[in-house]
Amino acid sequence: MAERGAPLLETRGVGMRFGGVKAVEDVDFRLEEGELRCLIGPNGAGKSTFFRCLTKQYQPTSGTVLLRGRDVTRAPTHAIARQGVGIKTQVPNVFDGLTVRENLRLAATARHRGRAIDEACDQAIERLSLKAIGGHRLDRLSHGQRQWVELAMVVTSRPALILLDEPTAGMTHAEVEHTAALIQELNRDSALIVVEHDMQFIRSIATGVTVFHQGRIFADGTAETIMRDPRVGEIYLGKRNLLS
Amino acid sequence: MAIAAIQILNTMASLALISLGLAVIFGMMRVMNFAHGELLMLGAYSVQFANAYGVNIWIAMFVVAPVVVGLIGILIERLVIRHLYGRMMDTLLATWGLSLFITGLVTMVFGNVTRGLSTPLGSFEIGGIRDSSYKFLIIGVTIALFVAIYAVLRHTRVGLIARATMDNPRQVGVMGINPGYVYTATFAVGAALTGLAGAIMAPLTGVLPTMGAAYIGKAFITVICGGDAIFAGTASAAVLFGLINQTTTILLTPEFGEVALLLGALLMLRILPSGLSSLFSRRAV
Amino acid sequence: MESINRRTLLRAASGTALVLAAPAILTRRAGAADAIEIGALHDSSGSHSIYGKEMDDAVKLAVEEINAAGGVLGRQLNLNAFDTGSNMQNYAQFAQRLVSSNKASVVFGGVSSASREVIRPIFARSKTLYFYDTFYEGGVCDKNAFVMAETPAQMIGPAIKQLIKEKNVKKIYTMWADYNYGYICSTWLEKLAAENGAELVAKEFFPLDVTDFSATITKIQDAKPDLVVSGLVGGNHIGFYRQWPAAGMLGKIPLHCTVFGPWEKNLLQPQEIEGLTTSYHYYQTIDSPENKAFLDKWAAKFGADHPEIGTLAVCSYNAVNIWKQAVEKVGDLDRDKLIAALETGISFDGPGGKMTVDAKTHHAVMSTVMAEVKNGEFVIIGQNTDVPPLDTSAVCDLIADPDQSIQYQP
Amino acid sequence: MARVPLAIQLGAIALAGAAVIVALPSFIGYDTILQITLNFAFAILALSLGFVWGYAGIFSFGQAAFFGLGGYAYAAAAINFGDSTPAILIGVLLPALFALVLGYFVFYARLSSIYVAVITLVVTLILYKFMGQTAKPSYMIGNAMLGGYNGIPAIPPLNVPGRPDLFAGPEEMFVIAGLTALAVYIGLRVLLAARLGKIVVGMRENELRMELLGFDTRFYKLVAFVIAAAIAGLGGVMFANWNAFIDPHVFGLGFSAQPIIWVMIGGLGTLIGPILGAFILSTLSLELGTQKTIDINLILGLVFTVFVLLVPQGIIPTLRKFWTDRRPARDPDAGANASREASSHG
Repeated sequence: MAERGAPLLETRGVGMRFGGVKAVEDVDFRLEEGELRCLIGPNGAGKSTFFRCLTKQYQPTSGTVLLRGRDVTRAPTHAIARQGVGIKTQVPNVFDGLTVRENLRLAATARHRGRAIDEACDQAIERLSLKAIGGHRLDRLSHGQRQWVELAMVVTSRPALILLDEPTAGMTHAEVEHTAALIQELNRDSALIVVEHDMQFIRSIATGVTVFHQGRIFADGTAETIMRDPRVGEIYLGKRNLLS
Repeated sequence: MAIAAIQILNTMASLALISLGLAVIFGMMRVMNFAHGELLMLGAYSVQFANAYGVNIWIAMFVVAPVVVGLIGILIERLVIRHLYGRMMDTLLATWGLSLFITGLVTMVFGNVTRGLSTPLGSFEIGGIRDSSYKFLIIGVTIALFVAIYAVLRHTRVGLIARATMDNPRQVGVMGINPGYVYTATFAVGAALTGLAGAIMAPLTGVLPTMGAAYIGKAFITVICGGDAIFAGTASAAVLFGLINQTTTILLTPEFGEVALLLGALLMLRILPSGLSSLFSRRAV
Repeated sequence: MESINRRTLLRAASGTALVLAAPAILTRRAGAADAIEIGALHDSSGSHSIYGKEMDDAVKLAVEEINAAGGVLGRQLNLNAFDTGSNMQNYAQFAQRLVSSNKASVVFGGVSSASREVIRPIFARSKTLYFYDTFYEGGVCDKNAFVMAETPAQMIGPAIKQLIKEKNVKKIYTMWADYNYGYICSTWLEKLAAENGAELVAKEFFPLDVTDFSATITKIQDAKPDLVVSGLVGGNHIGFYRQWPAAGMLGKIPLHCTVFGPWEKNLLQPQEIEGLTTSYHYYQTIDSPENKAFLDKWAAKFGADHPEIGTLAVCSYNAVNIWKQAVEKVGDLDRDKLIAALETGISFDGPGGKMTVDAKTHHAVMSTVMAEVKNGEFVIIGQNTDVPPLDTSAVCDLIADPDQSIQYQP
Repeated sequence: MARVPLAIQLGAIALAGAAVIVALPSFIGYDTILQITLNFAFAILALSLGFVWGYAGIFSFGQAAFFGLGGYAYAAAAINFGDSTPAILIGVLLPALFALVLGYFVFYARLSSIYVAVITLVVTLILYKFMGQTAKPSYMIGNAMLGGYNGIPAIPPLNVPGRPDLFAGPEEMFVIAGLTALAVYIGLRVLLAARLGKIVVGMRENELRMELLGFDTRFYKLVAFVIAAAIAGLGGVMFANWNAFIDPHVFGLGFSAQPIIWVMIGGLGTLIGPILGAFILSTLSLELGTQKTIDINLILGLVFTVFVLLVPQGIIPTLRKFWTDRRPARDPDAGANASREASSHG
C-alpha cells in the first residue's frame, strides 16, 4: 500500500560506490507528482550514476529508494518500470529492425492487451507527432527522430514518472526545440526527471533544477536562481566552457 | 601424505598447463579457440614423431612441438581467425569446424590408432611408495612458464604492447604497431604454448587423433572461471579445480573426480559470476 | 612403430580424388544373381577400429577362401560388409539395410557390446541368423544369435587358476573399465578367486576417459597385493600401462590383463610391458601347423607386413566356417534348420585350436591359452582345451527354453 | 504487395506437409524411410536450438543434452510402463523441468551470454560423465538399467495409447516423427507471431530496452529456455524410438556440436534453416560414412569453417537475400520488409 501524501519519488541517503570510488554519496531527493525536475552537474558529478540507481541499472550500495512511499531499493529494473516509471536511456535503446509503429506496439505490449495496444500506440504517435514516419524502419531515421520514438515508447505505458537521460544529446538546434516542446507536452500527464547538460534547454523547460557535484546534491532551486548562483557557475559553467 | 601432495600439485599444474595457451588467446584476443584440444593433439603428435625419427625427446618436446604447433597457429590465424575478429561467437564456431577438420585430417594421415612414447625420468620413492618423477617436470615447467609470462608482461616492451592490446586493441594502432602482427604473434604464442603442453602430456597418455576432446572442456572451464585477470585467474582456477579433482580422486575414485571438478565450476560461477580473479584483482593480467 | 611414408601421403591424396567418384562407387551393385547374400558389420574406422579392422579382414578372408573353393552349396557368397565407424547410429541403419535391401541370410558383426545390443533385436525380429565374434561379458541368451568368442569364464578362469597356483596369490587388486564388461568380469573374478583360495582387496572402476592413474598406483602400493588384475579398456586407459612402469612398479607386483591383445601391445614399448600376462583363445605366436597355414594365407592377402592379429580375427574367421558347415549339413538357407544344425555341436579346428558350438547357450566351447609378454612378444605359457562358457551356461538353456532373446546379468 | 494472413499460410503448410509425410513412405525405399525418420528427430532438435538461439538469442550448448535426457527418460519410462504414452510425456517434461532448474540458476543470476554458453556446456559434460558411469547394476530405474557407456538397448517402440501390443513399425514411425516435426515447426511459427514471440525477439534485439519497458527478461529467457528444452526432449523421444537404443554419446561434445552446425548452416534466425541444416548434414554424414577414403570429420569441419567464413548467415537467409535483391524494388520498403521477415518470422 502506498503511503498517503508520500512524494512520488524519494531517496534517502542513496550512495553508490565502485570499488573504492564513491560515485554517489548520501543523496536525499524528493519529487512530487506532476513535477518536472532537471539534474545538472559537470561530468563525473554523479548525476548519471544517480539516474541509474533510480532505474536499477545500478544497485545502490546504500540508502533507500521510495516510489510513492513504497520501498523499491531492491526491485529490479523491470519492476521499477512496472510501477509506472518510464525510462529513456542516454543512447537510444530502440529496435532498429522494426518500424516505428512496431516499436510502439512492442512497448505497449508491456502494459496493454488486445485493442488497448493499438489505442496506446495511436495516442503516443499523436502526442509525439510521429504520424508521418509511422511505417519507417528505425535504422532509416535521423538521430533526433529515434530519440522521439523512444520517448513515444516510454509514453505507451502511460507512466506517472518519466526518467530521461540527456534527451537532447547530439541533436540539432531545431530538434532540441522540438524536444523541449515534447517534454512539456509529456509533463501534462507525468512527472519528469531530466538529466541534462544544455542550460539553454533547461531554461526553456524546467521549473526545478537539482545540481550535483562530487557525488552529492550541491544546490536546489528554480532554473533562474540556480543559473544566477555564482557557486554553481564556478563548478559547473566553468567546466562546461572548457568542454565546449 | 607427501605423495598425495605431489599428486595434487601435479593435477593443478597439468590443468594450468593445458589451459595456458587458451588463456593467452582468449585473454588477449577474445577469441574462443575451440580447436585448442586439437592444438594439444598436434603437439603430442609432433613430439611422438620427432622422437620416433630419432630426435632427442627433450628437444622434440621443448623445441619441435612448440615450433610446429606455433607455425600451424600462424596458418590458422591468417586463414580463419583474421576474418572474424570482434565476432566472438563466430570465432567459436569457426574454430569448432577447424577442430573437426584437424581431427579428420590427422585420422586420415596417421590413422585412428593410439601411439605413444614411454614416460621418461624414471621414478622416486617416498615412504615405500613409488611414483613417476615426471610429475616434477610438469610442476616445474608450469611454474616456470607462468613466471616467465608474468615477467615478460610486466617488464618488457613486448609485454607492454600485449597488455595494451588486451586493454584496448584499437589503440595499439596509434602506438605505431600493426595490430595484425600483434594478433598473429599472440595466436602463434598461444598455439606454441598449447603445443608444448600437448607434448608434455603425450608420454603420460596415448597419442591419438581424438585425444583433444578429453582436454578441451577442462581447459575452457579453467580459463573462463578464472575471470578477467586472465593469467592469475587461470592459475588460481587451476589450483582450485586441481585440488577438488585430485582430492576427490584420492578419497573416492576417478569417476567422481571430474564430476566434482565440473560441479565445483558450476557452483563457483554461481557465487562469483565474474570469475575467480574478481576476488583479488581488478587488473587485466 | 608405423612410419609415415610416401605411400600414406599418396593414399590421403588419392582419397580426395576418390570422394569425387564416390556416387559411382556407392550405387554399384555387385554379385551374381544366384549368390548367397551375407552381411558384415564392423568398426573399420573410428575408436573401435583397432578391434574391428581385423574382424572385418578375417570375414573377408574366410569368404574369399570359401568362394575360391567353389562356394557353399555350389553358390558363391556375396559379402555386404559395412564400416559402422564406431557409431551406434550406423549400426541400426546398416543392420536395417542388410535385412531389407541386401536380404542377407546371415550377418557377422558387432564389435562393442553396445553395438551388439543395438543390432541383435533387429536380426531377431527379421529372423536373420546372427553371429557375434568378440570376447565379451557373457550372458547373451538368444535363439537367433551365436557367440563364437570368449566369455569371462574362458578368458579369466583357467588363467587366474594358473596364476594363483604358480605365484601363490592370496590378495588380488583389481581395476576395471567402468562399464558393463568391467562389472560383470569383476563379479566373475571374485567368485573364481574365492574358489581358488584368494581374495579381492579392491575393485576399482575407471570411466573410459580417465587418463591419469597415479592415485591408483599409490593405492595399489599401499594395499601390497600379490597380483594386480587389470580390466582397463581403450585408448585412454593405455595411460595406465605407461604410468605403471614410469612409477617403477614393473616386475614389483605381477600384472595380469584381461583385455590385452596385439591391439594394445602395439601401442606400448616392449620394456613397458615386460612380464605382463594375458589370456585368450588365440595369439599369433601359437606354434601349430594350422596357425602357420592361416598366417601364410593372411600374409598373402594383407601383405607380409600386416599388423599382428589376435583372437578377434580368428573368432570371426572360425564363425564364418562354422556357419558354412551348418549350411552344408542342412542343404539350404532356412534359418530354423540352420539353428538346429548348429545345435548338433558343429565344431571347427581353427588356427587357435578347436571351437565347438554349445547347443544350450549358443556359445562356443574352445581351447584357450595364456601368454606372457617377453621382449614384446606373447610367449605362450599355458594351454587349456575345451573350456566351457560356464558363466553363461549357468543361466542360459536355449534347448529347454528356446523362446529367449535376452542378456542375463549376474 | 498483398500478404497472405499467417493463419492461412500456416494452414496450407500444415495440410501440404502432412499430405506429403503420410504419402511418402509408399514411394521411397526402406533405407530412405529410416534415414528420413532420423532426420525428422534431428530436425526437432535443430528447431529447438533455432528457436532458443536464433530468436531468443540464448546460445545454448545444452540442446543435445536435453535431447538426450528426453531419450533416456522415454527409455526408462517405456521399459517400466510397457506403454509409450506416459513415457512420451515424461520424455518431454523431464528435460523441461531440468531446464527450469538450470535456467533459474543461470538467468536469475544474470550471467552474461558467454557464461550461459559455458555453463550449458559444463552441464552437458557432467551428464556425459554421469551417464557414462552408470554401468553398476545399482543404477536401475525400476526395471530399466542405465547401462553406462553401453547405454539402454531394446527400448520399446511407440504404441497406440493403452495398447502396447499395437506398436509403430518403421513406416508408422516415419509418419509420426514427420508429423511431430511439422507440428513443432507450426507451433513455433504461431508462438513467434504471438505476444511471447514478440517479447522474446525484442529481448534478443535489445534486452535493456525490454527491461526498461517493464518486461522481466529473466523470466522470458527462462520461458524460452524451458520451451526449447521440451522441444529438444521430444526430439530425443523420437530418436530413442528410431533405433530403440540410446547411449551417453548424445551428451558428448561431438553430438552437442551437431545442432549448432545445423542451425548455423541452415540459417540463424529462421526455422526452415535449422530443419534444412539437419537434413543436409545428417544425410551427408551417413553417405560419407559408407566411404572410407576421406574422414567424415574432415569434410564436416571444412564445410562448417567455410560456412562461418563465407556464408555466416546460413543458407536460408542468403537465399532470401538473393531472391529479394533480384526482384525489382517498386516499393522502397519491400526489400526491408522481406529481410526483416527473414529475421523474425522464419
